[in-house]
Amino acid sequence: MPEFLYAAAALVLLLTGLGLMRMLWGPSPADRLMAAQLLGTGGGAIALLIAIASGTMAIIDIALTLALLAAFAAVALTLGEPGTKTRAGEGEQ
Amino acid sequence: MSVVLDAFTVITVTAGLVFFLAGTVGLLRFPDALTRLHALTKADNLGLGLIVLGLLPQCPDITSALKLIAIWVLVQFAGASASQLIAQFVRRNEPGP
Amino acid sequence: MSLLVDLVLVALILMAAVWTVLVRDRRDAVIAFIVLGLLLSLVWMRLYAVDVALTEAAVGGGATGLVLLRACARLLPVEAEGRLPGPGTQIAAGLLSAIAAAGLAAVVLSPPVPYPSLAALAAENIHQVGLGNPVTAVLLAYRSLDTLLEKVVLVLAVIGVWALTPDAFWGGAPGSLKSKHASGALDLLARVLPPFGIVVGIYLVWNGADHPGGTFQGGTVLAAMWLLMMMADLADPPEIRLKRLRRLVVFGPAVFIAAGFAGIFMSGWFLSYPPDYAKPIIVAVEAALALSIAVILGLLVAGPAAEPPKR
Amino acid sequence: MMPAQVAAPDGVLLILALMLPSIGLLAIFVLGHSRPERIALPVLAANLAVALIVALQVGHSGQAATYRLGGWLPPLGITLRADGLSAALIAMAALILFVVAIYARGNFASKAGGSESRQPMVFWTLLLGLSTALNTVFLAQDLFSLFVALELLTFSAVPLVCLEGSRETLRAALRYLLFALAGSVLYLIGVALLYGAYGTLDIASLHQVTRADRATSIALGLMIAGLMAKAALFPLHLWLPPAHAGAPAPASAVLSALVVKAPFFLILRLWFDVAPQPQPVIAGTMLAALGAASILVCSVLALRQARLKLMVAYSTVAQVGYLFLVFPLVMGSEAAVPWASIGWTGGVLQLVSHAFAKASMFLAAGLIAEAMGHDRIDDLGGAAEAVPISIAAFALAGLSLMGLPPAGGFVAKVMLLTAAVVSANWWIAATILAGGLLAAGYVFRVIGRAFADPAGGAPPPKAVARSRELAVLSLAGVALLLGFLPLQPFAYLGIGQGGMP
Repeated sequence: MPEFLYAAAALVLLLTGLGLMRMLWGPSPADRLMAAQLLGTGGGAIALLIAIASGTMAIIDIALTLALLAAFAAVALTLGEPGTKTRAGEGEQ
Repeated sequence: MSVVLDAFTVITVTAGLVFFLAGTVGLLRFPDALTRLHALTKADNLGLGLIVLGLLPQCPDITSALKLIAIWVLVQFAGASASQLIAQFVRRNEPGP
Repeated sequence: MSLLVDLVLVALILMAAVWTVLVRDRRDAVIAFIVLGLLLSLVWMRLYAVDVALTEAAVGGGATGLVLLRACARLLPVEAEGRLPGPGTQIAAGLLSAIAAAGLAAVVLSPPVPYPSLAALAAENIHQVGLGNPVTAVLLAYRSLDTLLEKVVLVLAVIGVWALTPDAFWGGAPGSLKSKHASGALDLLARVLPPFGIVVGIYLVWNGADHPGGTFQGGTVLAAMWLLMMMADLADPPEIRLKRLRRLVVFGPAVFIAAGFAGIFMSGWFLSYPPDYAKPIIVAVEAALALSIAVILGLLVAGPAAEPPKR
Repeated sequence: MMPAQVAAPDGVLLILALMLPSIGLLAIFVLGHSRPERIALPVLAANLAVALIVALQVGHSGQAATYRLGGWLPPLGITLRADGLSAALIAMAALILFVVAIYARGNFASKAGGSESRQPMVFWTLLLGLSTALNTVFLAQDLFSLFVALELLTFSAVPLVCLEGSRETLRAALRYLLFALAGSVLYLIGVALLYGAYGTLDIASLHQVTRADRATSIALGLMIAGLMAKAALFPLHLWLPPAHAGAPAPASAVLSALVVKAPFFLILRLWFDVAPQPQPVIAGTMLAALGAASILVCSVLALRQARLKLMVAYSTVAQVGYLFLVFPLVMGSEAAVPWASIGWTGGVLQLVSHAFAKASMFLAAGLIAEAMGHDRIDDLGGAAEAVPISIAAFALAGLSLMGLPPAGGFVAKVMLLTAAVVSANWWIAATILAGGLLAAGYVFRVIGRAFADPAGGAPPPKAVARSRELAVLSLAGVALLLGFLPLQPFAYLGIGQGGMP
């Protein structure tokens, strides 16, 4: 069974890694972010698969942390949006 | 019994992999950002969901099983919110169809 | 089979790293950097350095992306001027990286056999501090002075960021983190996620005594929740003059120092713990540190004050 | 491995040297709402007392003071240790910080009953941060603890550069931050490689086991390269002049006098205590060659500066260059151990006397600028009448930089020169002499202008507090007093060297 789970983890990594082509292609930041989002979900799945395959239950906590923060990049994207409150030269007098 | 559970794991995890494949293909092949978002959420919901389901019988204790379920719930919620946010972002930043 | 995981991981990391450096747009570089952090977290996991993987997942996923994207937002006008680093800077940076990489490669490719390590010694002595996680024993017992001084560094970092405040705004609140565009999804997320996040944060701190996890991971998750609430406009960035806020920043380091001096009286040495009470003292110090780390990281992301204090 | 029952009382003082300033800065952060200097000054005074007692105890016992944190023995635990050199340097740092603090009351004193303001709060907390950092650099015996010490140093020093908040100082601070962080990364990589090779980071343990192999050379090479960037050795000095010239005078004084010395001290430790013996001649020669380039290039640049503070900043790069001449001199000497050689003692004395002289010089430059309203060297006419004590202090400190008797810099440079001649390193001897001439050039240029008649139409100079002028003079006085030390290796600096416990 561990061999199968490792193989599954490798496949998920391969697939979500292929999705990173979208990070390279874009064209918009939203597209690039979706690739990151997919990899985040995939990363959680990989962590779970490896946790069970290797019997290291502590790895589940990594997936838990990834899941908890999964939406953060998407939220943070709105920070970088032109039109949000920005102050050029802030911190200078 | 364990053979049945193992078979269940193999089948559901494999099904999960298929949805990850679908998500990736969709992300790469679909024509515009909003449809690509659709593909992404499929992987989030079903890909991870099926893998979690498949792993449940393999959990050594009830705590880790509960954690697995909690992770899936969290990813559902985060994924849904993130898709909303990304969709709104796309709406604002791209000229409508 | 696990070799396949590693190979794919290495290929992806190289790709993400090169892309982070090459891509012209700052925001795209940050997204690539977030991806790189995710991948690194998986690498640490593959090396069974679960504590480090947790830190990378929490910091890379929760804090670094936020800091960098916020910086991008402020830098956009400069980018419009089209001022990019000159060829001299680029060559110098490339040369520096190449030298460091070549040095690393030369060493890694000629390993000593066997690898010497203190891991066995750390595990041997762990019963004296009543912990189960050797990483926590290193951080809070054997090398506790480093950890203590690192917390002083964090306080200095807060002061350094605040030092960028214009004089007239001193004491005021940092610029708002909230998005200009109202979003029901964000609002919902920021109402539902923090209760879970706080539980997970506390769990990571508590669990850290015996299992992977600990103050920094837990503190970072807590900070992420606070920041989420600030971005959804459910919480305002606090005015930097507030005494309550400053007490929270100092609380962890102060408890740590107090525990250090208590050690002199209880068992003879600064930062030593009497064996019977070692674990409760360490967990208490960790809890205090996690709280301070959460506040400090939140403040570091929020940045210098951007408006005068309200009277 | 159990904690020993009794802690040596001298060792506890080492803890206080780290914790007093840390507690002080946390206290200002929480409490110092209106008058941060009221916390900082007593803390720095106590820190000075602690440092002096440690220095006296080390001298009295003739042995290094040691403290094992938490009672853990290395390599698992961390040790603090004050040998003769460390004790002398923490005393030096504490004294300079204290005098600078007295002076800085004139810049950053807050008004009674007023609310907290930015510059005083930031300055006083970071000054205490620097005190923590320097004491840790001089006392820690563990390569990773020293990394943390370097981080303390960076995070305290960089914001001081842009305390004024102008566009140029922000740019200078950012450049400084980039160099410092690049240096930290290289240092940290080296630390990781050494741990990978030897399984310990304790300097005393490493001292016994390091081998002359590829991994060790690369690790030490990366670490020393990183530290060179932090110490502003040519050609990595580009960040220093704008940073040190842009900071407020008291900040410049501690940055130039103390902060750049910390990475040099660490190079010294790596070279003599960690590197396998004997050290490669080519590496020592390379360090000295870069030092010589620092001296020559930056002395010439100092001569050409129009602004006083920039001139003093370029002079710092040149004077730090002298420190790096030590490496081939010690190898070529006949003494069996480096700390018993004239070259080593000359290097340490150069470090200490430059610290006092440069602190005095920057503070004097600050007062001159305050009195005249500018720091353009060509328009300094009348300064000698307006701030005579500051000009005198500047001249006295200048003697030390030139290497003229009776200043401390004289003894230091004569010792280095002697060592260079004895070891037949003629190019080093020539550099020392040329550097002295160039220093004379830039110092006399300022003194000469200061005694000129004031330019017509210049605004009348403003008065500065006498106590601040005296603080400046006292530092120059210490630099001068060091010149009365005998021309021989000092036994004190050798305490605790070699047979490390």
